[in-house]
This record gives sequence, C-alpha cells and structure tokens, in this order.
Amino acid sequence: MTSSFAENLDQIFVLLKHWIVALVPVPLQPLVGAVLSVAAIIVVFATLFAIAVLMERKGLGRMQNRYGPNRVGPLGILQPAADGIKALIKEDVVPYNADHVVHFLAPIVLVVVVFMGYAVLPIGRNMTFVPMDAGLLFYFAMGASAELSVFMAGWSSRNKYSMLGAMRAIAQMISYEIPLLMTSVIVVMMTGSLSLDKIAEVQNQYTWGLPHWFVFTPMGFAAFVMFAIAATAETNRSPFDLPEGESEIIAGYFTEYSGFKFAEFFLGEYVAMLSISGLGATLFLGGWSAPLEVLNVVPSWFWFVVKIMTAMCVFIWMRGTLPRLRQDQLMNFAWKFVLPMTLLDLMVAGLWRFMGEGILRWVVCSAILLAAYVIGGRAGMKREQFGPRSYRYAE
Amino acid sequence: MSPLSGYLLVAALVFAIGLAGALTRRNAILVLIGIELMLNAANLNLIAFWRYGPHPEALTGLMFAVFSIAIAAAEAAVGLGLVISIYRHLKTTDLDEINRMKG
Amino acid sequence: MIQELTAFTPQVAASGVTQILWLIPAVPMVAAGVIALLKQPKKKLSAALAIGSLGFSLLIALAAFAHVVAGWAAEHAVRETVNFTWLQFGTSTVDLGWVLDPLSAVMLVMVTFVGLLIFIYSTGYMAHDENFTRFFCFLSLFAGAMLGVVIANSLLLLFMCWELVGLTSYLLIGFWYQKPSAAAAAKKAFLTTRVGDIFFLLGIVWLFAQTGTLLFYNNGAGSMEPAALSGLMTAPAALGLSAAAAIGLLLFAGAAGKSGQLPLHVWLPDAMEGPTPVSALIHAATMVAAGVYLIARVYPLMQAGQGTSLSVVTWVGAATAVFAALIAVAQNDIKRILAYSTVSQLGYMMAGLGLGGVAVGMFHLITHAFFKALLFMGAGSVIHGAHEEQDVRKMGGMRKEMPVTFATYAIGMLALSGFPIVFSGFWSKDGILEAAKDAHFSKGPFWLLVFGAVLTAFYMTRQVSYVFFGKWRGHGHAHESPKVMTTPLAILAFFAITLGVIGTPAWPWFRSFLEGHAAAVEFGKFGESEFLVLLLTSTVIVFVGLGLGWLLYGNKSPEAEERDVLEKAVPPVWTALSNRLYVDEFYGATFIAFYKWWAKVADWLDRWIWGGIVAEVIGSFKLLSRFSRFFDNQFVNGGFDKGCEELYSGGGILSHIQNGRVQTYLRILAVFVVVLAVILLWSSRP
Amino acid sequence: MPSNPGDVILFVILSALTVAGGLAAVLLRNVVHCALALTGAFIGLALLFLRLDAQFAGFAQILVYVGAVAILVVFAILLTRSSETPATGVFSKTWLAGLVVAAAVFAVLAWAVLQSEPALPHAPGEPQVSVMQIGNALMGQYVLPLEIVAVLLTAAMIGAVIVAMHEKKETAK
Repeated sequence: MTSSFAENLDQIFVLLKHWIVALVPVPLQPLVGAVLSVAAIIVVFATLFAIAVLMERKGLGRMQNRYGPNRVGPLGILQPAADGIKALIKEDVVPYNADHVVHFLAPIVLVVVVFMGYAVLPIGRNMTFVPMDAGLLFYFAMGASAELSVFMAGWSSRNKYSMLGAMRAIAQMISYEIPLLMTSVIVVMMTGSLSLDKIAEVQNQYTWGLPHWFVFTPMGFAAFVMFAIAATAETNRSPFDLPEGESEIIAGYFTEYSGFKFAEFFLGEYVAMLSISGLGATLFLGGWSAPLEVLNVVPSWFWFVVKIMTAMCVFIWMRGTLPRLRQDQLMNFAWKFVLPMTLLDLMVAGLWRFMGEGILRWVVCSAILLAAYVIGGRAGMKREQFGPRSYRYAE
Repeated sequence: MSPLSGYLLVAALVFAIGLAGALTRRNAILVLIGIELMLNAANLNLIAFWRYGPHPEALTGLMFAVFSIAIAAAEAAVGLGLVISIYRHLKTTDLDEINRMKG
Repeated sequence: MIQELTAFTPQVAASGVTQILWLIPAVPMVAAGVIALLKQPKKKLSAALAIGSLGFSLLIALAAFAHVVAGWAAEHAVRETVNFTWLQFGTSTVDLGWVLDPLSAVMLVMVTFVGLLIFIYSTGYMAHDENFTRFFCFLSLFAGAMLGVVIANSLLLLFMCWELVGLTSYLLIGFWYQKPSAAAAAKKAFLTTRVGDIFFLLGIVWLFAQTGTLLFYNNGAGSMEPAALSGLMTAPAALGLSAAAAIGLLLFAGAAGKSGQLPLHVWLPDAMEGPTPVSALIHAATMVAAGVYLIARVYPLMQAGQGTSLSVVTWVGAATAVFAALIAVAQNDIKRILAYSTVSQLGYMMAGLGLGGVAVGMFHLITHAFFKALLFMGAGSVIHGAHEEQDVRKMGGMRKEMPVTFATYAIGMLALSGFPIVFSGFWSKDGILEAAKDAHFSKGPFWLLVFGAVLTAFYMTRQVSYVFFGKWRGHGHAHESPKVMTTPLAILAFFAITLGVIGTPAWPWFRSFLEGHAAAVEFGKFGESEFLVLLLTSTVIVFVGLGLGWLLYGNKSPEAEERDVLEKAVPPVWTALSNRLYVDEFYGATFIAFYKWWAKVADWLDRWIWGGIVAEVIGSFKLLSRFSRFFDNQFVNGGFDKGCEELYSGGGILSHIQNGRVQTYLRILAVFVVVLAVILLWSSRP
Repeated sequence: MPSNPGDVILFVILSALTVAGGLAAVLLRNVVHCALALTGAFIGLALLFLRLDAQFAGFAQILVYVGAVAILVVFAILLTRSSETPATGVFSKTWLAGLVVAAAVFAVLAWAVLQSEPALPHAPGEPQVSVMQIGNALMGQYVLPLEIVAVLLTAAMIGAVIVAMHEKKETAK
C-alpha cells in the first residue's frame, strides 16, 4: 500500500496531466498536453527563479554581514513580487540610435531559447516534456543559440559598454562551451546514449544502497568539477562575471535595457542557471534518482528540485566568496587548463571502457587524473612573470 | 507532387539565393554568407534524398550532410580568417577593390 | 626427450594482471621520455619520476608474482601469454607478445626490486653530478628495456629490448664521456656484445625460417612448444648437428656476448668505467643476467639440442668461471675484482643451466643479483668514503670508519664465497656443484667449478683484507656514506642472507616453483650422506679459499709500490694474470689488426677501383651530354621558341578574363554549370 | 503515402521561413542584419531537417551554424568594421549579370526537378534512424572520414589563426 502510494505521489503530475487531457476531445489532446507541459515548466521555473533571487539576495546579505531585503512581507519574502511589479510598470527606455527591431528581439530570443532547454531535461521519473533521442545535442544547440541573443543585445544598443560586454560574453561562452560539451561527452561515453532520460535512468541503480551516479567515478568526478567550472562561466556567474562587470562596463550587454526587457534578461540568466544546474544534476548527480536507495519513497521530482537548488546555493556561495578574473586569465584558464584537463579526462574515460570490470581501473584512472590535476594545479599556481600585456586588433 | 520535389525545389531556391548573394554583393563577408547558404541548400538536398531514397538505413546521405556541416565550419573559419587578413592589408572588404594578388 | 618443464596442467588464459604486464617496461620507458624532456637541473623531479615509475613497476611485478604463486599453490602451472600481430607480409606474420610464467615473474620481481634499490642508492651517489637528470633518464630507459627482455614472449621482441639494453648500457658506461677511458669502454662494450648479437640474430632468422614463428608460447603453436621442437630436432644442419642444436648454439653466442662468457668477456671489466650504480645495475642484476635469462627462456630448445648445446654451455661456463676467477686474483682495482668475479659467477650460472636445468642456474642468478648488487654498491660506498680512490692497496682499516659498509660488504663477500649454511650464495653454488657432480658426460666441469670456488673465496678474502683490515694507507680520512646509500645496502644484505632459505635441499621451494610441482619440507635431506659429503666438500673448499687468503693477506698493510705476495712467489704467473691473461692484447693483435688492414684494403678499393669506375662512367656521360646540348641548341630550341611565342600571345588574350575579380570567376563557373546541366538534361530527355 | 494538409502547411511555413531568411540575408543593407537573417535561414533549414527525421543533423546544424558560424560571421563583421552601412551601393557593379546567372541556375535546377518528378519516390523510407545507429556508423563504417575531418578541423583552426594573426614585425617597420 505504501509503495503504491509512493508511486502515485511520484507520478502525481503525470497522472494529473493525463486526467486533464482526457477531459478534452481527442483531436485537441496533443495540443492540450503540450500546452499543459509548457505552462507547468514556465510556472514552476519562474517560481524557482523568484525563490533563487530571494535566496541570493538574502544569502549574499548574510555573507556580507548585512540583512538583505527585509521590508516587503514577513522577512522580506515578497521582495521578488515587488521587483516583478516594479519591472513591469517601469518605463521602457530605448536609446535613440539603437537598432529597434534587434533591440526588441534580443531578450525574447534569450528567454525562449533558455526555456527551450527544459524540453529535454528529465524533471522526474517519466517527466520529460520531449523525450528526445538526441536530447543532449538539443540542449547544447539551444545553449549555443543564447550567444546570438547576447550579441544582438550588445550590438543593437549602440553603446560601447554593451558591445564590450557582448564581446566578452561571447568569447567567454564559446571558450567554455567546448569543455562543457567535452565533459558531457564523457558521460555519453559511459552511457552510450545522447538521451538525457537514458542517462538519468542508467544512474538510477544502487549497490549496497548507494547510487551509481557518475560523479562517484574517477573521471566522472573530474568531469563534474570541470563541468561546474564551465557551467559557471557559461552562465556568466561570478567569478566569471566579466561580461557584466559593473565596475568596468556598467552592466555589460544589457546596459541599455530597462523595465520589462531588463527583467527578461534577469529571468533568462537565472533560468539558464537553473537549467544548467539541472543538466549537471542529470549528467553527474543521477538526475531525479534518490541519493540512497531507502530514500526512493520520496518522489523523484523532489530530488531533482533539491539538487538544482543546492547547485544554486553553491553558485551564490561562490559569488559571495571569489573575486572576479581578468579577461586574459579567463581565456588562459579555459584554453590552457580546463580544456586540456577535459581532454585528458576524455582519454581516461576511454581507458576506463577498455580496462573492463575490476578494481584495477579505479586505481589506474584515479591515479592518472590525480597526478594530472596535482601537476597541472601546481604548475598553474606558480606565479608567472606577467609582462605588459599585448592585445591584438584586426587593424 | 511528391514531397521530395518540394524539398528539392526549396533547396534549389536557397541555392540560387545564395549564388545571387555571392555574385552581387560587394562585401566579402556577404559573399561568404552566400556560400554558406549554397552549402546548406546542398545539405538539404542530401538529407531529402536520404529520407526518400530506397535505403535510408544505409545512412549515406545523412552522413554526407553531417560531414558537410563539419567541413563547412572549417571553411567558415578559414574564409573569415582570410577576410580579416585581407582587411588588415587593404583596409577594405569591398570585392570590387580587391583585385590584386600583391598585398 | 622433449618434456614440458612443468608437471602441472598448464593454464594459458590471460588474467587481468597479464593483460597489463606491458606496463612494467612501459612505465619506466615513459618516465625516461618525460625525464628527457625536463629542464636539465630538475634533480628531485627526475629522481622522483624514475624511482616512482620503477616502484610502480615493482608493484605490478609483485602482483604478477603473487598471481603466479597463487596459481602454483593451486597446482596450475601459470603460463599466460598475450600475443598480437606486429607485421604481416605475405602469408607469414611476425607476432609479438608477452608472457607471465614463474620464470618471468621471478625475474621481474628481482629486476624491479634490485633496480629500485640501486635507483635510490644512485640519488645519493650521483647527488653532485651535473648530469644527474640525464643519468636518471638513461637509468630508467635501461630498466625499462631490461624488463622488456624479461616479459617478452617473442624472440623478436626480446631481441629489440636486448638491443635497447645494449644501447643504454653504452650510454651508461660512457656516461662520463669526458674521460677517454670511459668512452673507449663504452665503445668496447657495444662492439663486443654486437659480435654475439650477430650470431643471435642469425639464430632468430634461422628459427623463424624453420618454425615460422618467433613466439615462445602460443597455445601449442609457439617455437618453444613440442610441435615446433620436434620439427627442429629432425631438421638437419651442418656438421651433423640438428637445426635445434645449431640454433641453440647461435642463441648461446648472443647470450655469451651479453653475459660475458669466455671469448667475449673482455668488455665487462672495462665497463667499470661507468658510475658505480651503473656497474651494480648492469653487472649484478640485469644486463649480464639477460644472457643467462635468455638461455633459461629458450631452455626447451637447448634441451632439444640432444646434449650438444647444453654441454657447450656447460663447458664454456665452467671455463669462464675458472678463467675469470684466476684473473680476479691479480687485480688491484676494487671494481675490477668484482667485475671479474661477476664474469666468473656468470660462468657458474651458465654451467648451472647446462648441468642442472633452469632452476639451478636461475637460483644462482637471483641470489647473485642480490649479493653482487650489494658488493658493487658497497664498493661504491667505499670509493665514495675513500675520496674516489679505487686501488685496494691504497685503502685499509676502513672497518672502523665505515661500520655499516663493512658489515654489509662482509655479508656480501661471504655470500659470494659461499660461506656455509647461513648465506644464500652457499646454497645456490652448492646446487650447481651438486649438479656438476652428477653430470653424465664428464667430470671436468665439476673439478673446474670446485677450483673456481676456492679461487672465489681466495680473491674475495684478499680484497676484504686489503680494504677493511690493516692500517689506513690512503690520503685524507675515510668517512661513512649517507643513509640513502647505506639503507639499500642493509636491505640487500638482509636478502643476501635470507634468500638461501627458498633453495635449500630440504625445502627446494624455488626449484619446485619454477618447475611447477609441489614443494615439500624434508629436513631428512640434511641427514642424507650424499648431501652431507657434498656439504662437507664445499665447506672445505670455502674454508681453504678463505684460509689461504687470510694467510697471505690478512691484517697486512703492504704499501702500494710493494710487490704482491703471490708476485714474489711466482712472478711470471702473476704478470700474466694481472695483465688479464693477454686476451685484450691477443684480440688487438689478431682481430683488430685484421680489421684495420681490411679497412685499409676497403679504402684502397673505394679510392681506386670503385672510384675509378664511377669516374669513367661520369666522363662518358659528360661526353654524351655535350653532344646532347649541341643538338638541343641547334635543332630543338628553334621550333620550341617559336611555339612558346605563340603560346605567349595566346596567354595574353586569355589573361583578360583573369581580371582579379572573384565574382567574375564565380559567374563564369555558374554559367558553365548551367550549360553543363542543360546539356545533360537535354541529352537524357525521354 | 498521400501527404496530409497539416504536413503540407508546415512544410510551406518552414520553407517560407528559410527562403525569407535567405533573401533577407542577401538583400538587407546592414551586414549585421544580414548575418542575423542568415541565422533565421539556418534555423529554418534545421527545422526542415527535423521534418525529414534527421534529428541529429538538425541539432548539429543549429549547434554548428547558429552557435559557431553565425558568431564567427558577426565577429568578422565587427573586426572588419563592416557593420556601418557604406555610403556607396552595397551591390557590385555587375550585379545585374550576377542576378541573371543566379536566375538561370535556379531555372535549370527547377526544370531538372520538375522534369524528373514522375521518377521521384513518393513515400519516405520506413526505418527511423536512432542516434545510436549514427554513432555506431560514425565509429565504424565512417571512422576514417571522421578522423580526416578531425585533422581537417585542426588544420583549419591553426590555418585560420595563422592567417588572421597580427604580424608583429610588419607593424614594427
């Protein structure tokens, strides 16, 4: 009885959807189903966005030894609502010289593209909007499209700061997209599938009550670390928040946005963070699977949300802790450390496949990665002799 | 009309548009854009033939398209690098002015 | 006649540890490569890399050894191979592979373990050398190559690694290439071993021609397995030998070169010019053992030689043992004495292989590796302590200043001399003597080996008396070496004593392990009269040697210029011995002189005969070309120039199309595509 | 299989998007707008690929063209300062000849397609191809082309960097 109850609870949203869909005439059913799913995703993640923003503001406040928002509602918890209303009713200022059409399209493209990514994320057991064969590829295709919206925003504003911010953002996103892809390829190599459902499914196994998450394998762990770094950079979060470095270029590519369009960018950024956390959780942390076998009674979607919110906390924590990188450090880090390490990790993953079962591959793979990370880390820690930096323009 | 011929016509149209762009625009980058369009039209042809051909399970057309996409990426990188390099030497990307071999 | 070496059922499926066996040589080689790429003064890192890699190899070797022992305990004869095709030409293939069996497992553990100790010791010994990094690069490569020899399951792979060993030994012996003597010694080592290697290569080619495979073991299709061997035994060769015997002898020639057997031993003492750790590594544990190991590896082939090959091995070994021991008596360089002692002990091993089988020879190889490494490193420590002095006459009384070195050196010396019961050398040498006594074809080797044993004890006593007893005759003050050097000594000393346990007649564990049958403890064996007689005999032999040595040299402190006791007694013999029985001079007068003469002849031929022909040919071509030029100028060019002018003007017209506008080109291209398509469509219209 | 009206409408919409994007990419005066319109055409093509059940190729198209090529193009535009509309015409002096040639090419191609209409197959092939099969083919039958493409991409990357790199010595002169 309890297990059946737990199963029902696990599938409650799926059952709910089926129930509602069954109410409408047959020809309309696919359409209604799709609309329901999209609406659910938008509502749930917009809510999570609000919670995340509040968490960030409160948490950062705590870290910086101040209160954070505490006026709107009890303990300030209604602050996101206040922010939203403010953004909606604010005047929408567009620069005179701006390219109006592109300026208008940029935030829309960003939000659409970011929400598209959720189509393939398995939010719970049987809870993927479009269970696609090449889901991972789709996710990255959408992620790559986000760069274009950044360019559109930066270029159309006709503002040097916007342009600089956009260029920084694109350079950074392209540089870190490669390690992001490569780390995912490691998971793909281990599962043999590009489908995120399959990846989550594979990790939902237990030995001695412990889950088979990829983060618990040597190269999975190494890949997870690299993924976390690349994801932070990909979402332009501190310490990689140069594109919006307020002390240098005001607010980067969305300097010239105000009101609701600004809110869209804000939303896009946080939803992208949530979605990339979701991807990370799916790839490395077992997606919706419970951390212990006994905890399987708790619904799968709950675990997914717990995981992405934990990741958000880490994002916030990093923002409160780490100073911002310089542009050349950022690029050097991407191309000279993260990428080579990821490639090495990829080779180790291959080695892992070929070494077959047994304890030996654990030892060998761990040893190779550990050695590489220690040596690479030590080499990277050394102070280089920074001379005057030289820049290259296409003059 | 067969759905295949529809795809082929669209591909031909896109190819012609790309060719027209490559033939009429002055800016070297626009010429490259035209070439990309032509390549894409060819890809559409390949995939359409693969889908409607007698042996889709052989994957030939699809593979051809996938490789063509990869090669197009290389082509774009080198082509745009050349444009930048030409711009650096001649301070222009206008093809009507770029007619010397000597930099 | 051909019996498998093992009594248990063979188990051939390769286990996990066999699959990764290739890592054992590969890791040190990779480490060598990495060290070679390092910046020059990175001493710590290079030493750490070399030692770490060899340590890693040791771990795998231990795992492999444990695997083999486990198999043995479960009464499987483990012989696991991994083979793969390397080359394919026509229908025949050349396969490479590696093998894990008791023989290779034992060697792996010995080489990695002794090598590791030597590496550690080297960090102390070479600490102040400016080419420290290079040294460890070579050392690592050497160890890798040697391990490759050990695991090889293919004669070809073995030969490749064998040559790598040769190359790295050249590099290491000539490490101090600024010294002309070191450079010369390196060259000599390289060339001398090359002589043996040519025969070795001939043997390989012959074997391949006969059997079509160079793999040792390949599920019944290998060249060391009964099917191939019975073919070899029947195939005739020259001089009434079977092919098996002839190939065996050729391989033995290669082994003789590497292991310093009689006519080819000359390089080994000269190789002492290298740094002492190199001497220890090359001459104790690895390179010279490679020859012995090779014979052990191809032992089935040797057995198939109907006694011919094995008796040659025995006689050469026994002769070498006495010959080198004799020379060792009259040497004054501390390392040279040890070098000749090594040659002599290698003779014992060869004789042991020839007489008693793989286990007897290999047991002496293993115990010898430990105590000879110990002695060499002890000698290094002594040289270090005596301020780079190598002449034993200029030392003395060092037991007080260098207590640890003295104690360990004494253990090594007693082990080498075969001091009864306690030391490992006694048991291994005893095994050889016992086998020699039972030899069916001749008693000659037995007496030679007994005489050699007396000499061994004698010259070692002489050396130890000179170095550690009497009074100090050197300059400056002797001092004890650092911990990093003495600790390996202590470890080796421990094994020099305890290793004997696994090879006593009462518990012949080693023999049963190698030959693949269960071992039993029979203390009763000690009581058997036959054994007691032999025990007594060898004890007497050892004590005669020790006593004689002590009598003549004990506690005396002769000055350097003073003539030796024996020299006073029998001057001509002493002169001959101290001049190494004139072997080098003999070679100089015969082979080298012949080569010099032949080189002159070749030079003359090159200059006058071949050169002359070439010059004539060139002259005639010159003449021809003159004529051809004349023809060209007069007839061909006229018409050609005309044609060129036509082309030029035509090109002028065409060049108008080439106006430098890419879009024009593209347009022309497109127009012609259209034209082509139209033609195609028109022609294929239904 | 008679094509149902929904499919036809969808096809027309996607084709219109593609063609419109292509036309805009070729015709617009501002080069950045051209690049953005090109992206539209790419997306349209990717959707057409999806209609043809070529999921992998479609997503690869978006990833490569929208994520990389389009970005490269806009970078090139910015680096060569082409983003301002030039005062002189954007079309070359010989634009009419170009247009005629392009029209001729389209005419020939369309003629060829229409002429072969009766010979074309109407029903799509049955088997749905999974990404797994594509992966197996890439790592099996097509592994050599894959390796060559890898080498080509590396060479192209190095070549592009070298071609576009600033030559320091020349500026020093």
